[in-house]
Amino acid sequence: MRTEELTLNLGPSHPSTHGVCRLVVRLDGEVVTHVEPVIGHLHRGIEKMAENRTYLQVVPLTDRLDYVGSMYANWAYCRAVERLAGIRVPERAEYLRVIVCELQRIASHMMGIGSSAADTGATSAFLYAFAQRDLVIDLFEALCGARLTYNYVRPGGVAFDLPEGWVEQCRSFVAQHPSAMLEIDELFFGNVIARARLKGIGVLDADTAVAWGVSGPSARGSGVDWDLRRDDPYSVYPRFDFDVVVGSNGDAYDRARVRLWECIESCRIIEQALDQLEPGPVMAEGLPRLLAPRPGDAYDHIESARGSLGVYLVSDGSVRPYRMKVRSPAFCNLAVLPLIATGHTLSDLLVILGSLDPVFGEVDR
Amino acid sequence: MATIEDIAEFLDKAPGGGILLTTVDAVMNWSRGKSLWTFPMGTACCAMEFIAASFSRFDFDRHGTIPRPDPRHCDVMVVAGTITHKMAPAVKRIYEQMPEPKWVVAMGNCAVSGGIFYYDTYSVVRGVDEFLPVDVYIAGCPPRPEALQDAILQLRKKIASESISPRRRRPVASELPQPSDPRKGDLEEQPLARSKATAGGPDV
Amino acid sequence: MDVKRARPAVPPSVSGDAEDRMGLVKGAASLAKGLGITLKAGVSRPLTVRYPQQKVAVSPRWRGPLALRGVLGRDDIPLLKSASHAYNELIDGLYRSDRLPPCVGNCPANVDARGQAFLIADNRVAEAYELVRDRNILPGVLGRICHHPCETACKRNFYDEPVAIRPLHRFAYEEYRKIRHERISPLPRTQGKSVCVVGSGPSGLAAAYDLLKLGYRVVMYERERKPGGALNTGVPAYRLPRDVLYEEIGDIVGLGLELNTGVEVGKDVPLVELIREHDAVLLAVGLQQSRILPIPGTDAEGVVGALEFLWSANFKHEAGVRGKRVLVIGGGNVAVDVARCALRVGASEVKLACLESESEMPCHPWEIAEALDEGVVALCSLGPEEVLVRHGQVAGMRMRSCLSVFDETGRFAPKFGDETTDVPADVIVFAIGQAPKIDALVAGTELLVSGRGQLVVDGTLFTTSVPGVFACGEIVTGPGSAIGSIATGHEAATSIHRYLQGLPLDGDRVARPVPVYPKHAPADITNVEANRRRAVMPMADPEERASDFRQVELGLTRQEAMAEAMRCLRCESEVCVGCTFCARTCPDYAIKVERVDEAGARCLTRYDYDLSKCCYCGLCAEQCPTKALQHTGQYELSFWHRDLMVFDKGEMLRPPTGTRATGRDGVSPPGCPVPRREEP
Amino acid sequence: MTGGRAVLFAAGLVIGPAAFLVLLLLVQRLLAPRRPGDVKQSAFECGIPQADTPWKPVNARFAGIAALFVLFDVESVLLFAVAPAVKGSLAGVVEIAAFAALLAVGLLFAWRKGLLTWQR
Amino acid sequence: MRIEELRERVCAMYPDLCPLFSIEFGDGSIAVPLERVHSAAADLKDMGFDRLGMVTAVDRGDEFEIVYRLQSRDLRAAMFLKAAVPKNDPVVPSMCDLWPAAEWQEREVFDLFGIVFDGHPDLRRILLPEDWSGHPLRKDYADDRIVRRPDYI
Amino acid sequence: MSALLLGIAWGIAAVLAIAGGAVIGVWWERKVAGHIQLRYGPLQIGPAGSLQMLADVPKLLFKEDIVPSAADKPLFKWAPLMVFAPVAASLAVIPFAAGWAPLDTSVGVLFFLAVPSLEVVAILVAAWSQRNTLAAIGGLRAASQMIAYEVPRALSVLPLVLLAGSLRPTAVLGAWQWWWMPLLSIGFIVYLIASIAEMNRGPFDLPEAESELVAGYFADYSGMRWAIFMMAEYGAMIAASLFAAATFLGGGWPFGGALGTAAIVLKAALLITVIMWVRWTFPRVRQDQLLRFCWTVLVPAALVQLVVVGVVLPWM
Repeated sequence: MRTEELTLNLGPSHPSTHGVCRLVVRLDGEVVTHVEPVIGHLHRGIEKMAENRTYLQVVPLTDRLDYVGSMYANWAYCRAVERLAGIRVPERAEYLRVIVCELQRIASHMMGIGSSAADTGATSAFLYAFAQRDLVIDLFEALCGARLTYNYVRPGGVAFDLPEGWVEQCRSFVAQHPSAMLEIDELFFGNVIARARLKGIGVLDADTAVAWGVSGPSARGSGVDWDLRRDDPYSVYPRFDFDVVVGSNGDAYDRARVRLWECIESCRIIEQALDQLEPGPVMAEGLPRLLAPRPGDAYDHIESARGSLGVYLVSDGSVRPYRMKVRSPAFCNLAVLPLIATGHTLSDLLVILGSLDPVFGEVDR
Repeated sequence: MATIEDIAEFLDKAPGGGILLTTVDAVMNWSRGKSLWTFPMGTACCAMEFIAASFSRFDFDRHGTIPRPDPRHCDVMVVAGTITHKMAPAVKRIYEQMPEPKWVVAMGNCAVSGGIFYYDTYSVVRGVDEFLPVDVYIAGCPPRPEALQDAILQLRKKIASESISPRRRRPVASELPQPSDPRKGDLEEQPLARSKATAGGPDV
Repeated sequence: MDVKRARPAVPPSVSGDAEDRMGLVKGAASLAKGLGITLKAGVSRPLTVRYPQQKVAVSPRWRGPLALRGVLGRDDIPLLKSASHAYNELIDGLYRSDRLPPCVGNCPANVDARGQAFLIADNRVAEAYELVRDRNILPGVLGRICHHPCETACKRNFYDEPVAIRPLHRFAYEEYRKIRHERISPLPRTQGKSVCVVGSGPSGLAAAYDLLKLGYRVVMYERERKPGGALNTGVPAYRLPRDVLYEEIGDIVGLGLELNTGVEVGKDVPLVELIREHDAVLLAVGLQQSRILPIPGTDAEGVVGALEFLWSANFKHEAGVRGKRVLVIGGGNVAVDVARCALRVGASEVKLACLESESEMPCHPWEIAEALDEGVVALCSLGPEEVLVRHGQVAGMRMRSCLSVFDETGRFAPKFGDETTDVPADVIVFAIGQAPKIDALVAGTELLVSGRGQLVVDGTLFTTSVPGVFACGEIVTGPGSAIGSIATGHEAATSIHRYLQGLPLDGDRVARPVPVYPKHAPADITNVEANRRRAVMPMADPEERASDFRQVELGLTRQEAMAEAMRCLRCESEVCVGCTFCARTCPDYAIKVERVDEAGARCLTRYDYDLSKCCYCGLCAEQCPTKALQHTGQYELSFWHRDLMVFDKGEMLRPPTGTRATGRDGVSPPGCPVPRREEP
Repeated sequence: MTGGRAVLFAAGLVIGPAAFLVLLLLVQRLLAPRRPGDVKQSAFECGIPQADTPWKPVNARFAGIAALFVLFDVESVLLFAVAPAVKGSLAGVVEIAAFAALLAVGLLFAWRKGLLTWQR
Repeated sequence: MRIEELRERVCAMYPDLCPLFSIEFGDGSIAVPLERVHSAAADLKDMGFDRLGMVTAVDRGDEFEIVYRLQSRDLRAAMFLKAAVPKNDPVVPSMCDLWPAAEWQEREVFDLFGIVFDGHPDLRRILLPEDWSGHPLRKDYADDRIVRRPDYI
Repeated sequence: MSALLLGIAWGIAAVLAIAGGAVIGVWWERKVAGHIQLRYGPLQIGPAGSLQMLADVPKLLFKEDIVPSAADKPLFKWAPLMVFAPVAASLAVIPFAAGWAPLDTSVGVLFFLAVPSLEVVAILVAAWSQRNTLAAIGGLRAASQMIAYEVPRALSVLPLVLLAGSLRPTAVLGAWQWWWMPLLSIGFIVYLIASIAEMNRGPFDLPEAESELVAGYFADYSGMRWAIFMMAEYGAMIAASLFAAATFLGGGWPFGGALGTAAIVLKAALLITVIMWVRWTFPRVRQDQLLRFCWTVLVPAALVQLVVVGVVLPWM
C-alpha cells in the first residue's frame, strides 16, 4: 500500500521538549524519518546584553543561561574574568565553588534523570528525583538566599561564606543521597520496561560524539573518557579522589545512567571537600567594584552537568566586556539529535532528546 | 437560540430570577475557582519553579490545581519564563486555543515586563501583557512556588466577581490605573516629576 | 530515606547487564520491586508543606523584594556625641551589630566623621565642630596634620574617591573661629576634685577636655612657653600655623582649663608635690629625645636629631643648614617633615635616605609625594653604615644597599647587600625614632621605670605603678600619630574619672573595637561624573611654598565644603541618603532615586523600585553603604495589576518583616487605598 | 431476560446514557460561553499552525497484526461458542485443546515469520 | 602538553606564521590569514586537535575576527585559531568537512554576525526567526525594539 | 417497550453510577498518585479533598465547547457518546449479587467482551475526526493496541466459561469455587493486563501519552466532551474491575446478600487501586513492545491457562 509521510510539530510548547524546543518531525507511520530541531525560542541575547553591563552585572545574566545549573555558568564566567583580570581566588572560595557546583551537578542530574523518566511516563520516579533536588535547593537557599538564580560565584571568589550549620546539613544530605539514588536506580533503571525503552535507543558512537563536539555525560555515555575535572584540571579538583563515570553503549540508557552514577561520585567529592575545607577569606582581597581588565581575550571552561561549558571574554580595557561568548554544551550536544534519532519511533525521539538533557536557556542563550 | 446573556438579562428582571442567577453564579465561580487547571507555558527558569510547585514539596493538587499539557483542557495559562519575539506567536496561538473562560497568570518578571531582559536586548517581548490579557502578575525572578500559590488564590478572588449576566459582572479594582496608561514601570519614559530634584547638584 | 548504606562504587559498566532484554522472571521481579518502592512511598508521610499552617521557613539570606529602613529627611542619623565611657559602649555596640561606620571605626579616637559631614551638609558647622571636638580635641589642628585613617577606610573608596574628612575638620574650625566667642564659656565644676595634667600635647589636652566636661578642676603644666607639646615643637609651621594651635588650646582654657606654661615638672615643681596636691595626676609628657644610630662618626659635628632640628627650624626659622647639603636618615613622616623643613630653612640640597623601598616607606604616600614635588630627593633601600667625617665635620654617609627590611614573618630584620655608596652631605639628620626622657620627672616618686628608660604603664587602663598617677600619649604608645595620642587621652580620662568615682577601673570597660575593613582597591574613576569627585584641596605652588613656612594647603570654601560633606554616604546609618549606588549597580535599572539637595530641605524625594524588573540578584543591597536598603523575607508577591509592582518611597518604607509585600486586600501594595468593591 | 426483550433492554442501555450525555451537552451549550475564532478552532499542534493533515494515507504498521487479530478473534469467538458445552466431557476438552494447540501453532508460525516484530 | 611545546610544534609547521602565535592569559593562539584558515585547521586537526570546541566571531569595528577554539584529547592541549574577516565581504571557509561540530556553531555565527560560511551544507538562521533582518551581535546593529539602558556606572 | 424503558432507566442508572464512580475514581486516583509521589493530592474541598470533583465537573460544564473548523463535525460531536455508550452498556451484565445482574443474558460474558470493543471504533472516529495530527497518531495507536489486546482478554476469560459451562455471568458466579482463584491466577493476571491495555491506562497509555502526544486522541476536545472521554475511561476501568471482582474473585464471596454486593464493590475498588498503583509506578511501553508483549507473552500465557483448565476440567 502506498503511504505518505506525515509532518508533525513537537513544540515549542510540549511537555517533553524540556523547554521551548520545536522539533519538526517527518513520520512514516510511527517511525521518524527526519527530524529538525528548531531552536532559538528562548534566545534572549544575553551575549549582546553583556556588552552593556559591567563585569559584576553580567553575573546575574549568567544565572539565567543554564537555569537548571546556574552555578556552572557563574563559575565559568568568573573563571574567564579572573583569567582576564589576573585575580587569585582564595582557597576556601575554590572549595566552596567545588562544593556548590557538585551539589548543582546533583540537582541538575536529578532534573535530567527525572525528566528522562517522565519522558517514558514514569512520573513518580521524576518526583522522587525532584525531592532529592529540593534538598539541594534548600542547601542553596540557606547559602545564598535564592532557589534557582544564585548569583553566588563572583569574580574573585564567592559572595557569602557558609552559614552556620550548613556543613552538617550538607553532610547529612550527602550521606543519604546515594541510597536514594540506588532506589531510583532500582525503580527506574532496573525496571524491565525502562530498560526496554532506553536500551539501544539513540546510539551515539564515541568517534561521532567527538567529531560533533558532544561533551559531558552525553559523550561519556558513549565511552568518551573525557572529563575536564580530571583531564584539564581546574580549581582544586586534583585534590579529590573520584572516578569518571563512562558508559559503553552510547544509548539513552547509558547516558541517563552515567548521570545517576555521577551524582554518587559528586557525593564523594563533596565529602572530601568538606573534610578539607579550612577557614579563610572567600573573596579575593583588594578587588575593586569596577573591574577593568587589560585588553585581550580569555577563554575558560568548566565541566558542567551538560558538558564543557566555556566562556570567551574579550576585553577592550573598559569596565564592560567587549564581547562575551558562551560555549554552551547543550547547544553542541543538541546538534547531534537528528543524527541519532532518525529511524527511531516518535516515542523514542523524545526519550533521545531527554537523554541529551538540553536546557534551552543555555542552548539559545 | 437566545444567548445565555439574554436569558440572564431576562432572569435578572424577572422576579426570583435574581436569586437563581446568584445561585448559578455562585456555583459557577466556586467551581471555576476551585478547579483551576493550568497550562504550563513554561519557557525558562520560572518553569522550574512551576514544576516544583506541582511536585511533592508544594503540591498544587491540594488546591485542585493541576497542570495539563493540552490547552483545550485548561483554564489558566501560566506564562512562566521569558517570551521572545520568536516564541510570542506560539504563546498567543495557544492562548487563543484555550476554551473560554480563560485566565492568564504572568509568572516571574520576564513574563511581567521582560525583567532582567528589559534593556539592551533585541529579542525579548517586554511583558506578556503586550499581547495577552494578564489577570495576575507574580513578581520574582523566579518567584517561589508560594507566590504562584498566592496568585492562584488571587485569581480565585478575581473569578468570584464574575457572573453569567453581563450586568452583574463586577469590574475588579476599577480605581486602579488602566494598562493603556503609560506604565509606571517604564521609569525612564516619565518626565521628571519633581523640579527640585537633583539635576545639577552633587550626586552623592 | 534516612537509611545509610555502604557507599556503592562505580559499577564496572553503567550499561548494566550485558544482554539487552531481561527474562520473564527477572523482568517480573523488577516490576515487583518497582511496585514495592512506590508502595513504600505511598504509605510514608508526604513531603508536602501544609500551607499556610506550615509556612516555608525561608533562609535568613533570602533575597526577597527590597525595603528601606529609613530615608533622608524623615529619619535622622544618630550623632555619636558623648565624651566618656558611654561613648565606648556606643561604639562597641555599633561594632558588634556591624553598623560602625568605617571612618569612625578606623579612627583611633573614633571621631564621628559621619556626623560631621551630616552637620556640615546641613549648614550646622559650629555643631559639627563641637561634635568633632568631643573626640578630636583640636579639630583645627588635626584638620591640617592628621594622617586621616578615616579617609583610608571611607567606603567611597569603593566607588570613586574618599570623602575629604580632614579638610572638613579644618573647614569646620575656620567657620567656628568666627563665632567662637559666642560659644566658649567656662564649664561648670560639679566635682570637687582636681586633676593635674603634665604636658599639653594632644593626649593631655584630650584628657583634660574630657575631665573638664565631667566637672573636674584640671590644672595643666607645660615645659615650653607655649602649649601644644609635640604639635608646638615638632610639626613644621608650613603644615600647622601656630596661631591655630594656640587659639584652639585657648578655647579649652576658655572652658576652664588652668594652664601653666613654662613650668617644667620635675625641675620647677616636683612631681611628688603635684601628686599630693591633686586627686589624680596624668603624665602626658610625650617623647623628647631623638634616637641616633650607634654607628661610627655620629659624634661628629653636623649630626643632629630630628626633634632638635625641627625645634630650631620651627622657632628660629634657622637650623644652621643654609646653603648646605642635608641628608635625612629615615623614611617616616618625621623624616619627611625634616626634609621639607630643611628646604625651607635654606638647605641647598635635601636627600632622604631610608631602608625601605619606595613602595614600603612608612610615611604617608601623599607626604612623600608633596616632598618630592618640592625637590626632595629620595634614596631608597639604603642603610646607613658609617658617617664620613672630615676634620671633625660631617662629610657624608656611607650607605649599604638594603635587600629587604622585613623577614618572612614581618619582623624588622633588614638584610644588607654588599654594595656601598657614599652620599656626600654637610648635615645629617637622624629621624629614625624618638625616646622618652623622664628621669628628671620621676625623680623622687615611686614610679617604676623600665630598664630602657620607659615608664611602666598598663596599656588599656593607663595606670602607672602609683595609684592616682596615670599616663597617656606617646609615652605609652611609643612614637605615633597625634590622633592615636588623643585616643589614649580619652581612655586615660575615663580611667581617671572611674578612679576618682571609686569605681573599678576595669569593670565593664569595653575593649576598643578594632574593626577590620576589607581592603579597597582604587576604583576606576575615568567615567565618573565630576560632581561625584572629591573636592580638590587647593595647594600652594610647590616652587613657591618650598621657600617659606606658609601653609601648603589652602582650605576649602564654604560651598566646596558643603558639597564635599554631601558626598558622605552616612555609612551604616540605615538611612537612605539617595546615593544612587543601588541604582547604579542594578543590572536591570529597576531602581530610580531622586533627592533634593538644598540646604535645610535635604531629603529623598523619590525612591521607585520596580519589582517587575528586579532580578533579585542582591547586588544593590550589597552595595548599599548605609544598609538602609535590605531584602525582605517576603515571597508571596502577586498582583492584579502591573503598575502595582512599582513600589514608591512610601511603600519601600514598609516594615521589612512578614511574608506579604502586598497590602490588606492582597493585591494592592501597602499604603495604597484599598479599592472598594460592591458587595453582591 | 431473553430474546427481543434483551435486545430492547440493551438498546435502552445505549439510548439511556446517550440521552443523558446529550442532556449534559445541552446544559453546557446553554451555560458555557462561546466565542469561536479562527485560531481557536484550528487544530492544536504545540502552538504552531498545523504542519500537515493526518487525513491522508499514513503507514499503519499494525496492519499485519490486525489481520492476525481477525484470525484469532474469530477463532476465540468460536471457542466461546463451544466452551459452555464442554463442561466435564473429555472429548470437549480434547477438542478445545486441539483448537488451542492450533492457535498456538498459528501464533508460532506468525512469530517465526516475523509478523510480530516491528518493521523499522 | 605545555604551551611552549605547542608553540614549537605549530611554529615548525608554519615558520612564517610563528610571530603570529601569541600566548596570552595562558592560552596559545595563532592568527592566520583568512585564505589559509581552512588549511591551517586541517593541519592542526592532523596534529591531533580532534575537537572543535567553539566557533565564534568578534566585531572588531572595521573587521570581524573569527575565532576557533581547538581542543585535543590526546595532546591535552587547546588553542585558538583566529583570522581577520573583512566586513564588506565576510566569507569564511566552512569547517564542517573537518569537524561536523561546526555545523550549528557556524549557523549561529552566520545568524548573529552575518558571516557567510563557504561550503556549509545548510546555512540558515538558527536562533532568530527566519524573517529577522540584521545581525544583532554586530556592534553597529540597530533595532528600535531595543530599549537602551542608561549608561552609567 | 417496557424493556426498552427499563433499559433506558438502567442505562441512566449506569451512567450515573459511572459518573459517580468516575468522580470518586478521579479523586481516588489523584490521592493514590499523590501519596505514591510523596504528596497529598486534593485536600481543600471536602474531607481530604474528596469533593474536589464536585468543583471539577461543573467547571467543565461551564467550559466552552470547541469544535475545530477543519474537523469532521458530526463525527467529532458524536464520538464521545459512541465512546461512552458501550462502557455504560457493558456494566449491565455484571452480576452484582448472586444470581442477579441488570441484564442477565445467556451470552453475558460474550456481551461484556464484545460491547466495549466498540470503543475502539469510537476512539478511532474521535481521533480521526479532529484532523489533528497528534490525535490521529493517538487514534492509530489506540486502534492497534485495543484490537490486539482483545485477543488475550477474550482468551483469559475463556477458562472461566469452560469451568462454569455457561456464558451467563450469573451462572459463572454461581459455579465459582474458591479454588478457581489459584487455578485461574495466570488467566486473571492476563485479564488484568489486557484490560489495562484495553482502557488505555499506564503503562499502556500510548494513545494519550502525555509526554509524547500531549493529550493523544482527545487533543482537541474540550469541556464536557472531553470529560465524557475521561468518564468513559474510568467507566471502562470500573467495568473491568467489577467484572473481574464478580467472576475471577468470586463475587460476594465469602459474604452473601447486600454484604456480598459490598464485597464486589470493595474488591473492584481494590483492583482499581492496583491499576492506579501500576499506572503511577511504571514507565510507558513503546508501541512495538506493546504489541510484541501481547502476542508473545499474553496470548501464549492465556493459552497455557486454557490448557491448564483443560487438564483440570475432566476431573471436576
